[in-house]
Amino acid sequence: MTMNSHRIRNIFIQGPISAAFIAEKIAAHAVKLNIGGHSIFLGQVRADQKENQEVLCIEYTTYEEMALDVMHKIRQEIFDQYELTCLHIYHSLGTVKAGEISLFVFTSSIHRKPAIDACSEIVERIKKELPVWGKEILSDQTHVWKENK
Amino acid sequence: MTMNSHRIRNIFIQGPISAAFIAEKIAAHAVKLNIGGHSIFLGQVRADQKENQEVLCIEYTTYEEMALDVMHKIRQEIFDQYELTCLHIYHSLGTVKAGEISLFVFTSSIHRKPAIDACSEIVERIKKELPVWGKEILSDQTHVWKENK
Amino acid sequence: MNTNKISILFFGQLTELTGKTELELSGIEDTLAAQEILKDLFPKLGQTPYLLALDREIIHENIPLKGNHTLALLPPYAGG
Amino acid sequence: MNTNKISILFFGQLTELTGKTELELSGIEDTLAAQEILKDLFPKLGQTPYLLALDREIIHENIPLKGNHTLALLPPYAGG
Repeated sequence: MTMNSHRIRNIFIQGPISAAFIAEKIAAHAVKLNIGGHSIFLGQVRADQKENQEVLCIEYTTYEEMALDVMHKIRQEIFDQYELTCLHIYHSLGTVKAGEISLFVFTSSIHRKPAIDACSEIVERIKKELPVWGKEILSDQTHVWKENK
Repeated sequence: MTMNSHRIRNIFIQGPISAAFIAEKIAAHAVKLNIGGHSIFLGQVRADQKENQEVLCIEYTTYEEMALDVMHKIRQEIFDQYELTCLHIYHSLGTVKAGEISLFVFTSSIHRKPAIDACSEIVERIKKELPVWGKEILSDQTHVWKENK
Repeated sequence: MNTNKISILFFGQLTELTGKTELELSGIEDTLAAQEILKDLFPKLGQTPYLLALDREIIHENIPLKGNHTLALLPPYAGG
Repeated sequence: MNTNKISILFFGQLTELTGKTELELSGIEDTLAAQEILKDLFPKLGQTPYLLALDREIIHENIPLKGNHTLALLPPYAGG
């Protein structure tokens, strides 16, 4: 159904995901003349208040072998479920400061609906199923561990 | 609820919306430390087959005074309905070639759900309510008028 | 006697069909009367779906026209 | 006699709680036995929610361990 759908892709990027990187990925789709709609989700690190301190950054770690297996399975199921032209997913590892982007999900389809629905479902599945941990470094240099709800 | 929510903004851009422009808008949000999620929709012109010809480009026109009224009303209603931090909408006028981007909807919120839901609803409302017309120029230089379904 | 001025605006395929982007009518009682006159001037308008916007607001019923107004004929939208 | 080797992996807050990222156990009958041993070694594990992944697959019940395996302890996720 799609090129490379059987290859395990690495989704991890060291440090934050830059706007320039996102632009590059968008621009690369200008040659795909059957695409009518792209849907993008970006996760950004918030300077939340925790224990009377402010979150300065998150240090992300993963269980990479398992995470890539999980992501591969999600990709396959999403391609089976939605008529997508393309699907790209990137997640940061290491330090991402408040205001920086740590997750980039990018779906494309001929008509808009599959791209929109798939993008939102992928984000939910990543939050629930991807073995990634986040150590939130606070302004007093203590830390707390983030937990997805 | 948001800065500038009462000012009528011009959403129209002459020609295609570039990846660099999108990147600039994304990067501008790095200072908003309470944002946790951005949702983006991009509409891209397809090289559809019509009357045995291929769509080369779309020439977009609008009834600008009415379109800005309509967009202002949509903005207000979306801000009333969803807990958004930011909302940006851009639509092309004039010629946009197949593979180029003609619509850019960009929503941001503290948690992801309002941004995702609002973005998708705005796209639906733009397609239904915004007085914009598209003349699809075909490879033999004839044309057809696009109609949203 | 009604001496109002009604600016008529055409958009999209209607500009091709009428050969015009605007024209002015006067002495028009209501929006239905305007539509009838336009159909006489441009018979092809009768076969074409369009919405009416009176002073930039979509209307779905006949509205009396006192004073000056703008009446726009809007064929199906194609934004996005 | 069971002479298997089980690599135990810790992630996230569990690395702090145990002071380790990995260790090896041997002669373990099943995943429940592994969990009991780990709780004896690191009593704080008893108060902490985590999922178990056996050879990179989440498991929800006790699985016998024949041969060599990797057992990972996964505290709540924080991706996105």
